[in-house]
Amino acid sequence: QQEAGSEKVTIGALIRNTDEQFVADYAENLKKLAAERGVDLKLLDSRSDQAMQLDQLNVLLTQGVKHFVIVPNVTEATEDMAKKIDAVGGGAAFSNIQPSVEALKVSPNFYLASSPESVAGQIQAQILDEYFQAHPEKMANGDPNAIDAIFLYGQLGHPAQVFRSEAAVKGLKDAGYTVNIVAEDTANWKPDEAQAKMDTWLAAYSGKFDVVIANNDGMALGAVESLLTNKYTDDPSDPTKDVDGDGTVLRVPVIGVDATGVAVKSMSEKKLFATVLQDAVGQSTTAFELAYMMATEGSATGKDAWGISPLTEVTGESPATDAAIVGQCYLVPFAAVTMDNYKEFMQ
Amino acid sequence: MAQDQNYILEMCNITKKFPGVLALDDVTLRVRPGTVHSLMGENGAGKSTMMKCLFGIYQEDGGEIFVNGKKENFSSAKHALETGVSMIHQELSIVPERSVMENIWLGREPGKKLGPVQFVDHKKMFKDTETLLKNLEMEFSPNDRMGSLSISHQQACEIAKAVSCDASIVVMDEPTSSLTETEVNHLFKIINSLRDKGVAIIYISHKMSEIFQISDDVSVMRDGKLIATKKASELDEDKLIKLMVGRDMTNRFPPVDSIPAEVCLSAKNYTSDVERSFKDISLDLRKGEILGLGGLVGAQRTEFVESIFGLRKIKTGTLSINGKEIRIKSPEDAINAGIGLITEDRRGSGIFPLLSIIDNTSIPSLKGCRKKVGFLDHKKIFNTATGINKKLRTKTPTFHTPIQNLSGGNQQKVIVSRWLMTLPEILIMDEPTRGIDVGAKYEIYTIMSELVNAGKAIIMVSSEMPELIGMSHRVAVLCNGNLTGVLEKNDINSENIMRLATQFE
Amino acid sequence: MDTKISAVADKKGIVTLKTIQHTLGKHTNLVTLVVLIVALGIMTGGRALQISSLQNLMVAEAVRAFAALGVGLIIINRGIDLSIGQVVGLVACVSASLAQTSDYAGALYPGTVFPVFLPIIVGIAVGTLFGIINGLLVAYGNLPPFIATLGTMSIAAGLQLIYTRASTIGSLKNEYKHIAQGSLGPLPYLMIYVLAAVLILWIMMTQTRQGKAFYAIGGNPQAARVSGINVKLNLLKVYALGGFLYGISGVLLSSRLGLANPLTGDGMELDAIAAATVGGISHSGGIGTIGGIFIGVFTLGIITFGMTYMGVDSYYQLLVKGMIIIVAVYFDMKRHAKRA
Amino acid sequence: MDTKISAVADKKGIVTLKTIQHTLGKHTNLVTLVVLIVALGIMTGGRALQISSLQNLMVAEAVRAFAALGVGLIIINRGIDLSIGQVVGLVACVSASLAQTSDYAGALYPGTVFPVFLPIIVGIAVGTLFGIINGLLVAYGNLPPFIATLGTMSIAAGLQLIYTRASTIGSLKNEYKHIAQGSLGPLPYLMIYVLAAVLILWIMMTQTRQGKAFYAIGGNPQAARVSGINVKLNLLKVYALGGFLYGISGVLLSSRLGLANPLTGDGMELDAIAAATVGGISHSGGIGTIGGIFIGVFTLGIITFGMTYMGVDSYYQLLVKGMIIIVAVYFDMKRHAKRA
Ligand SMILES: Nc1ncnc2c1ncn2[C@@H]1O[C@H](COP(=O)(O)OP(=O)(O)OP(=O)(O)O)[C@@H](O)[C@H]1O
Ligand SMILES: Nc1ncnc2c1ncn2[C@@H]1O[C@H](COP(=O)(O)OP(=O)(O)OP(=O)(O)O)[C@@H](O)[C@H]1O
Ligand SMILES: [Mg+2]
Ligand SMILES: [Mg+2]
Repeated sequence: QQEAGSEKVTIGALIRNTDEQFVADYAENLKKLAAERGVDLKLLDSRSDQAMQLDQLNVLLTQGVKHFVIVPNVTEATEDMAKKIDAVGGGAAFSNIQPSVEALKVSPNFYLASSPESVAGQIQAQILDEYFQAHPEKMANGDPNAIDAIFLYGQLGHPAQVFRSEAAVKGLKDAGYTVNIVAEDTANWKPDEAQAKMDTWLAAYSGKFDVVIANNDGMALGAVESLLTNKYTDDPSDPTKDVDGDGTVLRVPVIGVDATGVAVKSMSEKKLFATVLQDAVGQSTTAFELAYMMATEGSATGKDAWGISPLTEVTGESPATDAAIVGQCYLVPFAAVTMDNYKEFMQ
Repeated sequence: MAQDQNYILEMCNITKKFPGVLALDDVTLRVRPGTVHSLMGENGAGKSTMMKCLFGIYQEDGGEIFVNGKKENFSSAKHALETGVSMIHQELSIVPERSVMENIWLGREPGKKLGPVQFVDHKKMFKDTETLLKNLEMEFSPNDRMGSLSISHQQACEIAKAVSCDASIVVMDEPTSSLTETEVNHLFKIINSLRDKGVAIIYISHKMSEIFQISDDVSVMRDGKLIATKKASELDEDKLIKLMVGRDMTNRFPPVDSIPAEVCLSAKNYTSDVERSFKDISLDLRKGEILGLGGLVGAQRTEFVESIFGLRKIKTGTLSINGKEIRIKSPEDAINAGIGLITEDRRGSGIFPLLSIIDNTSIPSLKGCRKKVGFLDHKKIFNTATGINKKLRTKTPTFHTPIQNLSGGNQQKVIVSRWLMTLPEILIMDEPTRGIDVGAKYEIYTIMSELVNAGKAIIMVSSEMPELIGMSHRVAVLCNGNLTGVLEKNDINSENIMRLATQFE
Repeated sequence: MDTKISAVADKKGIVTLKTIQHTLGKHTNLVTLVVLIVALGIMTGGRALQISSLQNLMVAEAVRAFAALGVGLIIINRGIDLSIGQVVGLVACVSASLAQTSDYAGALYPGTVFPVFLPIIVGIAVGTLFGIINGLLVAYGNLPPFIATLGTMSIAAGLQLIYTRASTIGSLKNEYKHIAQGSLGPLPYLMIYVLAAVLILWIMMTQTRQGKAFYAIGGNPQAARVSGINVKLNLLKVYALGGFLYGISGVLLSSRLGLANPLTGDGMELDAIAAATVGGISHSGGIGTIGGIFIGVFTLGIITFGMTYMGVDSYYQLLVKGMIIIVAVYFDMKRHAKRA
Repeated sequence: MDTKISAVADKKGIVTLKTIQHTLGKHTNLVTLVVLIVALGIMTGGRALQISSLQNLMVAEAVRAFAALGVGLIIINRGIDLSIGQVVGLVACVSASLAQTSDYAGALYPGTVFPVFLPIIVGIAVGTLFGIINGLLVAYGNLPPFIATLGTMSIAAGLQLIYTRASTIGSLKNEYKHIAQGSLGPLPYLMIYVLAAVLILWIMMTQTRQGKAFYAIGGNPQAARVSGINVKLNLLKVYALGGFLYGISGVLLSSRLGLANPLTGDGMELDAIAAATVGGISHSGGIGTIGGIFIGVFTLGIITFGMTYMGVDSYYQLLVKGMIIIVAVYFDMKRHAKRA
């Protein structure tokens, strides 16, 4: 039942888990936009539980909500959600975790407004490729084509963990490196676990790895702290000096994802080497505008959102691989945050 | 060994070891059908252990058990029950949250088939329980929650349960330890009718009078060995005691010749804050006096003394110690005021099962066992605690043994030691000799006598007439929460006590 | 005799008093639930209380209800089970992997056509197997249930990752999804399953020897043992039954979601235990009813539902939920207070 | 007298037997730890067993050790505490927010200069406050500890998110980080803190009335009450002490990491409880030593350390950890078996 007597536009937002930095920023921006446009935003957090997200969708549907912004928990769940929304004649824009091709095929009112997780991994690979091009001497085993990497994963099975990790390895391989994984383990997104793991790895693999790749900034910072306290720095007596001029005071670069304030601050101290900005503001604005257009104009098909136009031809990345729905895909660019540009991202 | 058809039960050469203890040493016990066979012995002699081996709770380390001439090797209580052995346990084994009838029929509820499924027939269960309780003249409903009954009624339920099993051998391990005289007489009626039906009853008790009232045969154990099996008619109390303790014991009560002096504790208008409990009780206790507190079960004696000790709340009433009015709101206050309390529920509120005898003895007294810096003086604790326990002849492998490994009576001795160690001015003892053998009883009485001789005072709640009569300077009697009278030394006798105990309104 | 007459009078008094107390006591949980529902109704101007809301609620809580019933029975037997969430998750993954459409290239067993009943049976079997392991550890290994199930929780989590290689198992067959997503007129299947389970377990607990044995073991294991009840075997049984119910829970979860991944089920143990406790299951054992567990599940359900409906900020949801659990159980405990 | 002589003889024999048993019994945990260390040594050809490894282990486990000590004491008093992880996390966030460099624009209180002791005091105060709330709920509210602390766990998690707005609090002052990162020669400060805590708590538990009171309450609360111990007050004390120790744990965690976020501390309760149990603290109360908890922490620590060192696949790590917990506690339980 549509709420009678209320002319207000209502948008439902189903958000994966606001414990995560990216998602929290995404949600904050949605609230801001809703306040600006006078939209009644019903924002719900599923705490990483897909069953709960489904329940929340059901509740909003019974409340008469038709248009949604969704950060799903899993790609595979998007088709079912799309079908439910389509059944009441509504539509949705998916962010961050890609919807499946089938989900977008449910109706033209379903959109991708995202930078897929895998792009974060790709950018990590690009940054590292540039780094090793410039500093071939930093390769631990002397082979300029083999990267000895340590990986810190997020919670295993979490989509961000899976896609970011796979893409980073693939990106390095595509750039022509052999990737030799010296050590890998989950730290469940947590800085303290990452620190403990790194401590142990330093005992086992000191001098045998040339990069630490983390699925998020939190773990990257935990690893940085471990390297600092274990004096794994260019100059063990002064951990603030970047002796070899590679952009980091640590003996190896550490790289994360998220570009949180703390991470950028760490970069300004030449501790963390680089990170990747998942544009939470960009993604949420795009998704919000798509949902808003659907609610106010009936459809968003073919229109620009946040200045981004829909794709016109297929790309190699799902779901924009199917010509039938390529016009429903809005790709929000990722940004590499490096020593050259980090100041732009300072809070 | 050829089995004699004259015996319904033969336990041959039973041996049972516990870590550090040889609880049963080659014990042989033979029981004839249709008899009451009493098992006597000091605390820790091995009586309960013997019966637990029979009932499948413990596995004997050596020996054989024959029931009706057939060799049996009970692996569990279930097995024993199925073979026709039932048992009333020394420690209450009830499920407080369930109803009386569910407790009684637990594990063998009457069933009715409904298709392939066996359901519990609640109607039949209720009827059967009602009949059973009526036959035993017990006045509570099958639907009452077990935990809401008094300890004595709970024990009565256990008796009903054992009887209802239609067993050919019924073991009763101190079934009367919390029953009053009327209820005991009742139990004896039941036992007699069972005996007439050919059931063999193995009866364990520390109460001499009962033994001679009911037994056909008597076996005596000491230190894990069987000393003798005799016909009850061949024995008298003195002979029996000699067999049990290995020496003559002429007196059962030591002389209590202290002369009560000034009043040290005075309770005025004590009324419980619970509706149907004790009301308006005023009592004085003098230094050097043993004040007996008698009454039927349910008379609220326990509630009254626990209120004095600060365990229960009162609505009105004042308490003075040595003429000074004080308020006791917790046991801590009571202990600080020089009062000690031995509770009646040893397992529930007495022992710390896993802690050592030393800890169990010393816990309320630790304040006085500290060095200058405030740390505990372990040496002093050890010496004091072991000293008192040795005096009471607590039987234990070491004083570091967890108290749960001791026999029931020895646990009680540790609890008595605990309160003696606090050097109380006033000691309240709620059924102090429950489950204690004659020898140890005498020791406890001696200590009571010594205490009053030294000017301390004792309140003794007891359901044992001889004890009340033998030890008290005065006896106060409660009935239904009212103080119905205080008997002076010369008036103390069974008739007077019973008269006051049944003086309702 | 005087004694008897007064005893009878006493008892009568007790019966009435007890009965009232009992009735009121039993209702503490129901009262909480009703209060919450009324409060929600008032706060939303009645809008939240429609048939469709009730359906939503039932569907949302069904999966959790099975877990709560399982752990509720275990708590009645003085146990606890922390492995629930991971076992449910493992079952969901295993059953999902056997229910994938055979033409899906990303399937775990691509090209293989399994009959629809297979994932159900295998899933429930996996759950039961974990229940049996828990039972063996607790009953025969004498491990404290907290620790035994903490161990199996970790093991189930590991197996889940190994089996799925940390990926999501999706694209399940429609027939399989229908099991949990279908409905009989206005009645969702899930609701029917839950009601059936509640009925069967209620009969077991109140009308059979098995139920009496469980209550006795929870109330006083020694007493149960000397009454001829095989305590160890019964503990094994109740953990196995718990595992069986988690198995159903896991199958329904994957069927309802149409997918499963290693995060599925995470943390469900705490919700299930909280629900059982709010429903009046006592952690000291021997106390609680199947109906109570059912009420407990819906009490927590209505809290989540209400907060979702009203759009309460998720950070504050945690706060509110914690407080409501404490308050609900506090009132329920007041009647047990004297036993402390 | 015969009786006496035989009793004495008995006792002598018993003393030796008891002593050996006792010693062996006490050593179950230590034996487990030694076995694991030796196994690790063999498997890594001795490489894993260097001084630096030991330091790593100490440092890595120090934070957890405080939590395990806290919950160990609570378990000795027949309690449990699920709120640990979230309380530690909340403390870490609060203390971190008061220790940020004042020139950091992203700080929670940018531009404000707090003295270094402030985050320590406030952090520990927050921990203690939660301990007191837990204690009040358990002791005076008669809530089952599992549920009371489940509630406060949820509350602490909510507060953490509200306080930090789900973001990471970083850029902590060097003086503050020095508290946990510094070392005295080869001795990391963290190790000194832990050893000091172990010593103090050991003295408390074995040499003072307070310790005896805790053991007595764990052994039989009713009997403790009759013995003049204020059971409720002591329960409040032990939960408050637990909270105090979690407070220290949280402060050290943020100091060591140099940052804190809402994930910090998550799940630490299970690790801490597992460590205490592996160290011989019995869940039925009244049994366990401070030294045992210490050993338990390092037993689990060496498992994590060893598996990380050897690069065991993370999927299998969960499996192995679950199994080792079960096995370690199983052997420890064998000696308690007869009490079941
Ligand atoms: N579970 C046990 N572990 C170790 N020792 C035990 C155990 N049970 C009994 N004992 C020991 O076995 C001996 C016999 O104990 P038992 O309980 O059979 O004595 P009892 O004759 O029944 O005494 P009471 O009259 O006091 O009940 C005692 O020395 C006791 O300490
Ligand atoms: N309704 C009840 N619920 C729980 N326990 C009870 C109840 N009534 C009595 N008791 C317990 O049963 C025991 C016996 O108390 P009761 O008042 O029946 O007898 P008493 O004369 O005071 O004591 P005694 O057993 O020493 O003769 C006490 O420990 C009391 O706490
Ligand atoms: Mg005995
Ligand atoms: Mg957290």
